[in-house]
Amino acid sequence: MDLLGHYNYYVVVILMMIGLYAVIARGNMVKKIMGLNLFQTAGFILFISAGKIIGGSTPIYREGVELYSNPLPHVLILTAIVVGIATTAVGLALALRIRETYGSIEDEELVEDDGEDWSFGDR
Amino acid sequence: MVAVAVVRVRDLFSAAMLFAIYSLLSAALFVVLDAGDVALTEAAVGAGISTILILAVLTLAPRYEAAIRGVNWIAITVVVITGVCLIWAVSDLPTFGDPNNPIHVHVAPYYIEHSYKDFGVPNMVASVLASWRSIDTFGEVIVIFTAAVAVFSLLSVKPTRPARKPEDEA
Amino acid sequence: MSIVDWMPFSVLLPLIAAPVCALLPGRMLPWLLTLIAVLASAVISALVLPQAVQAPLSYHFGNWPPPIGIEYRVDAVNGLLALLISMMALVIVPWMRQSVNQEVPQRQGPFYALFLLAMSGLMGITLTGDAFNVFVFLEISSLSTYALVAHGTRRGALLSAFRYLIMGTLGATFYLIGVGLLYIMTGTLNMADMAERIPEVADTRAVRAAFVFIMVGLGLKLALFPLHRWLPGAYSNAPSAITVFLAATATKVAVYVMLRMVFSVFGVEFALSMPYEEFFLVLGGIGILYASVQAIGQRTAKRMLAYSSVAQIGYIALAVGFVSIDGLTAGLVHLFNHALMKGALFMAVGAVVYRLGSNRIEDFAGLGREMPWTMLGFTLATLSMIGVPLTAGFISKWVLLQAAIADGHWIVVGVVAVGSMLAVVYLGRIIEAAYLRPAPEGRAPVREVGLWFQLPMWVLVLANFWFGIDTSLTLGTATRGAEVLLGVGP
Amino acid sequence: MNLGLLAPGTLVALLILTPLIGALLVSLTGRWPNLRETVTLLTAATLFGLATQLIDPVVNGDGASLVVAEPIPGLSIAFDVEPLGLVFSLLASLLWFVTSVYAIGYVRGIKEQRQTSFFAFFAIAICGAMGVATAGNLLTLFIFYEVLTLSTWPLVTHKRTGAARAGGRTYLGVLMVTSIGLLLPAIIWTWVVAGTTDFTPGGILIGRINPTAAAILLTMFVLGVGKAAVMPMHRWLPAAMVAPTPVSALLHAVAVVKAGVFTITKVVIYIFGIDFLAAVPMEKYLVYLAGFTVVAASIVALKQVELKRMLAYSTISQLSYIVLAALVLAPMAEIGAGVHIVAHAFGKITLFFCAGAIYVAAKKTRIDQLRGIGHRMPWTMMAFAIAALSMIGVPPTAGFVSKWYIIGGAFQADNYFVLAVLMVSTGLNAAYFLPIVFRAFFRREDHVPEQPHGEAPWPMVAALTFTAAATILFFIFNAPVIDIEARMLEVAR
Amino acid sequence: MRENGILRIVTRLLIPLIMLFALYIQFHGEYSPGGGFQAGVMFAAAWILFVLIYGLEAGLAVIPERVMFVLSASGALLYAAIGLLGVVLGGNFLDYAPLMEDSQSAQQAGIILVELGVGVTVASVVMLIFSLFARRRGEQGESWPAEGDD
Repeated sequence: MDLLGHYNYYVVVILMMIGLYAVIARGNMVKKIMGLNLFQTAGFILFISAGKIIGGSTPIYREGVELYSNPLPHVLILTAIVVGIATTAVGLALALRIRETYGSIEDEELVEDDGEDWSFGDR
Repeated sequence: MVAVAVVRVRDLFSAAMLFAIYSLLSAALFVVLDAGDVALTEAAVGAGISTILILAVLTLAPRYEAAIRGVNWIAITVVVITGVCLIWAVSDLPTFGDPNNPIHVHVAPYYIEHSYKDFGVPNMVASVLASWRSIDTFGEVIVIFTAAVAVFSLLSVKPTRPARKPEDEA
Repeated sequence: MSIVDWMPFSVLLPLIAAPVCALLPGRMLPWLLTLIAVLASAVISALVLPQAVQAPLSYHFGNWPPPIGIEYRVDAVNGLLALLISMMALVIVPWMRQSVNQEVPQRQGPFYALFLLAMSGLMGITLTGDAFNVFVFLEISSLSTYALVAHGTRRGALLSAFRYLIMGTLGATFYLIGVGLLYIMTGTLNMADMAERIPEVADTRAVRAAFVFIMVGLGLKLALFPLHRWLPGAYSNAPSAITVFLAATATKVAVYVMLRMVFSVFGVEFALSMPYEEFFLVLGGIGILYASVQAIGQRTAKRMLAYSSVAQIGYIALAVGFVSIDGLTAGLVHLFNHALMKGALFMAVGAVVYRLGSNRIEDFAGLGREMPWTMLGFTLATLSMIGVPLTAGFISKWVLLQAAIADGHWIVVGVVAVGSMLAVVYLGRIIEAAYLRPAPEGRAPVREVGLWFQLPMWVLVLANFWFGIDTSLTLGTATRGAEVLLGVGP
Repeated sequence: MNLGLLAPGTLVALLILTPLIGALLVSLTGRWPNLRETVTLLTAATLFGLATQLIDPVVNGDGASLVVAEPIPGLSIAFDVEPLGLVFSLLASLLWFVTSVYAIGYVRGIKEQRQTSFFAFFAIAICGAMGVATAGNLLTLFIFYEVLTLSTWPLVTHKRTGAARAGGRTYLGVLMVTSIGLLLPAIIWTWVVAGTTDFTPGGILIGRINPTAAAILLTMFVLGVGKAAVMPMHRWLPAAMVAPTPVSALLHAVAVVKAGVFTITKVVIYIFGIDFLAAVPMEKYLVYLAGFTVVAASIVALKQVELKRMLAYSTISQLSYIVLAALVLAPMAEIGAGVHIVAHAFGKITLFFCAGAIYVAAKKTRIDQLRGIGHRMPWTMMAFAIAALSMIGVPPTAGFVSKWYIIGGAFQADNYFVLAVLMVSTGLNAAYFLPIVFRAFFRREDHVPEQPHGEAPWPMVAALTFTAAATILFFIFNAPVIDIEARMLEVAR
Repeated sequence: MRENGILRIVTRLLIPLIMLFALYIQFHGEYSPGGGFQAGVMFAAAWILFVLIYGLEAGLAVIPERVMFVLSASGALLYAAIGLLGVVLGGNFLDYAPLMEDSQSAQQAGIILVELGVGVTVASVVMLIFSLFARRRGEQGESWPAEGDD
């Protein structure tokens, strides 16, 4: 397989790794949420790039155009993005409340607070 | 790459800004990939809404995140494993953009063909979204609504509410 | 309209009721609406199951045949699960009223709306035959669940909810990526269609990776051993009613999706070509032992039961680890039975929390005298957990051991036995405290809780014994389901 | 004496249900002690009556069977009374009546707490024993085996002191661990291998399982039936001695422990089958284990200072007699096992009765306190002496009969190890029983108690006199039991 | 910066335009990129911009939260209603064919209505969430920070 034929898949992988790292390693909740978004977006790119056809065009019917890119991934990703923003909103709301009740949004700092033996390191 | 910066920067505001930029970039990428709708959405959502929300939170939270002590090896390992697994996997995904990939030959052609013919709807995305896979979209609407109810029930209580009871455990 | 036309409404009715419910004022109306919606859903599921056992029912949304459109597809497996979910909801809704009044004093409209959303989300995951649709409904139920957990009266609830959110979203995204890879390889999202197309690409690394990703993602959702970190906090900090519901249904659904994916989509041969069996046997076994030991160490009843739930998931993992009719039957039966017993246990604890405002184990002292009925129910449910004969738990254990012995997995037999003994230990602590220790002096006399608490709990307790004696429904359907999953029989 | 009023199946059902109904009534009538006691006695009497009704149908061979439910496809909750079970149920029901009489005196004598729950759980335990006795397959047997375990836990922990809780933990711990960890897998294994768990004469495993596996399975059974208290699974029995004496007397000298050995005997005869088992190599090791238990427990008993604990260890060793006899695999020995179940029951319950009587009357629990007590409590100590003789196996007592048959069996199988064990243990029994009797009668008490006491309340004395008498009578009139046992054997062949 | 005249003028011009554009992609969704969701976000964005300039009170004066909440629910309900209409008219859930005799126009009608539902819900939800967050800040008595807009 030629590398060129897959370059954007590799982009996806790298983004994914970055996002995942942010989620796991970063203590700051907002940072975690951002990482989560990176991670998801990477996934979206995976879908979309799979839907692309070289020489194809946006899947909107026009006279004379024969080759369209695949609309289905676009639909899925639209939905996925919506889900993503919904999750982000809820997560941020939670972070806000935590900030108010605990006075901090650094996850590690809160470990002892709720009396749970909770090492949040691993997935 | 912007993403790296987003993770590295400890000033959360600049992180948020970078995040917005990142979203715009990916939106651009989507355009390149013929995904107009997705690009529009990503731009509006990623660069717009979520950034604004993040900022809204940051106005209440400390601007700088705490310093990360050392390197989180668990994270590294997990991430590396995932990454390797993916690289290993994608290396035999169908070639990018090849019209004969399975996804282009199985279900999608039906959509492409019938969208205009049966519906008179040129935007195949719209017709797939709203007719063929409309229950997905219904679910999507419900998700959004769920988020609204969730945030509402979370944030409509007074900011500094004392716990109804002192900590039960511990 | 035939039953097929009604089938999707076991999902849609609660789903549509939710927005209305969110707008309703006061306390009575939202609860009433919830009750009605859940009741309808339960009735439909009950009517669907018998037919689904005969032959799979399929409902095409928008009248588009799959794989163009999305279909709901019900057979013995998810029919049973749907019945379980809706029935549990039906039992819990009457129970939750008072404890919710106490723990969520205002804005109950949104609360019940979220409950409905969570419930219908789970139902949707169960019934749908489309891999992506699973993701959507997964998110519906997850989002609402996070919010519900955050309703807990203790501030730890917020933290647990957030961690649950991170974990859950990671899991969902992993699943999404897995499905994405599958879609790229097969070009379809419909499960049945995928199943047909996977064999020709089965030996590509992409499909294997997809398998791994889906496994990990769902493993996060169902709190399989190393990925269980979110569960104890979420269960112990959530409002009692929500704990009952989650413990009874949420993880079960994840297990179901996993089964569906592994057997119906990837297919047995593929699963066996992956280290599927070892994966489950090892993780399940370790999970049982680890979680049970953890449970012994806990200081509060809810956390203890939460860890015991992790252990029980271990049992289910073990069961589905044997790729055999017996094994899968055991898994499905235990899905069902465990919901019954855990529901009852958490209800009893919830009642105690309602009265004492605490669930520390030492606070159970003397309750055997002061809350006789609650504690009696707790004790009986405990018997079922331990697997005493004539209870549902015994049936699960019997089938599981039978499968293990038939396959000659003696280590598994040992693990299961040890697990049950540990269960005796940790559950025994509460029983002993309740019956053999005097109430701490200075504590105001505790009143027994009312019928709203008693009836639902006793329904579950008695169900434990009913399904321990007459197993035609559970064992019968489960066996049929196992056959469906393994693709044998009609 | 058979009135033939009821069909055998109905009888069996009633056999199980009567104690339950009894328990219900007891808990209902708890407020009025006299009424409650009357209920208990009536129930016990009825139960014994029912059991006697079963003698004819069983002995005539047309057994009494009954199928209730089928929780697992092909595996039902079924009852089927066969001779051995008949003997056991007769024994248990009769002694329940006696014990109830005794218990009434006891609980009132020392003003026991929570008498109602005491009698109620007592009845449930008896229900468990009845179920074990009449079970038609392993599943049913296991069910009631567990019922017995769980229903006796509240009785063991009845005092609710720290010691009681600790004892309760050991009790439940050992019994649960063995039953769930070994017995249940063993049963399921049998089910997987044989496709059935019904007790069938001649066994169900022949040709279905290779000798080595069979040996392992048998080991799982023998150790898994913790109630049989074969070492190292014996810890629960001494621990259970924190219970009130009537409980120790009936349950831990008769119902529970006999349920254990009864189970083993049934497994040997009806699951493996004597002939098949004779072919199993490792079965010898279990004989050695049992023999070791006999001797070791006796030695430990020597060291005990608490009377009840001594009795407990004596019980352990006596139980292993039965296991031993069952595993000798000779016809006479099997009869011996059955007879010893009865003989030891009468003897040991008498001993416990005496211990309880002494405790109630003199508040004494240690052996070294018993000097000269025979002068104050002649009846009690006479009974004690008789029972002790029976334990040792001296004619004219029941113990002699059973020992006779076991020895005969040992000769049949010319198993000299067993003979040796019997000899040694007889000596040991004498060594720890006789001194007590001797001290009680031929020494004067070292110090006069502040308030001189006489015998215990009359119901207790009556009870222990009755059982002591029975011990002697059984020496003379043991024919019916022997016949039933023999009947069992010819069926089993 | 509330007093920044230029900004006020610009936005005053901008906001109607954005809303117009939102409506355009809402109802032109099936011909060009866009649809209910994007339109909703646009619309909300316009409102948010309005709030950024004129303050939350003014924004809530235009659309109170209660209304947003009701709207968000009713959007979802509209969607469901279309679906149920299909059932009532003898089809399956979300089956548009029975809506009109001509299948093509039926599909178009269905799609448009459904997209409308999506748009309403999304717009109101985004606004609601934003105002909830913003109000939070108000309740905590902190002032709108200069970095707030982008």
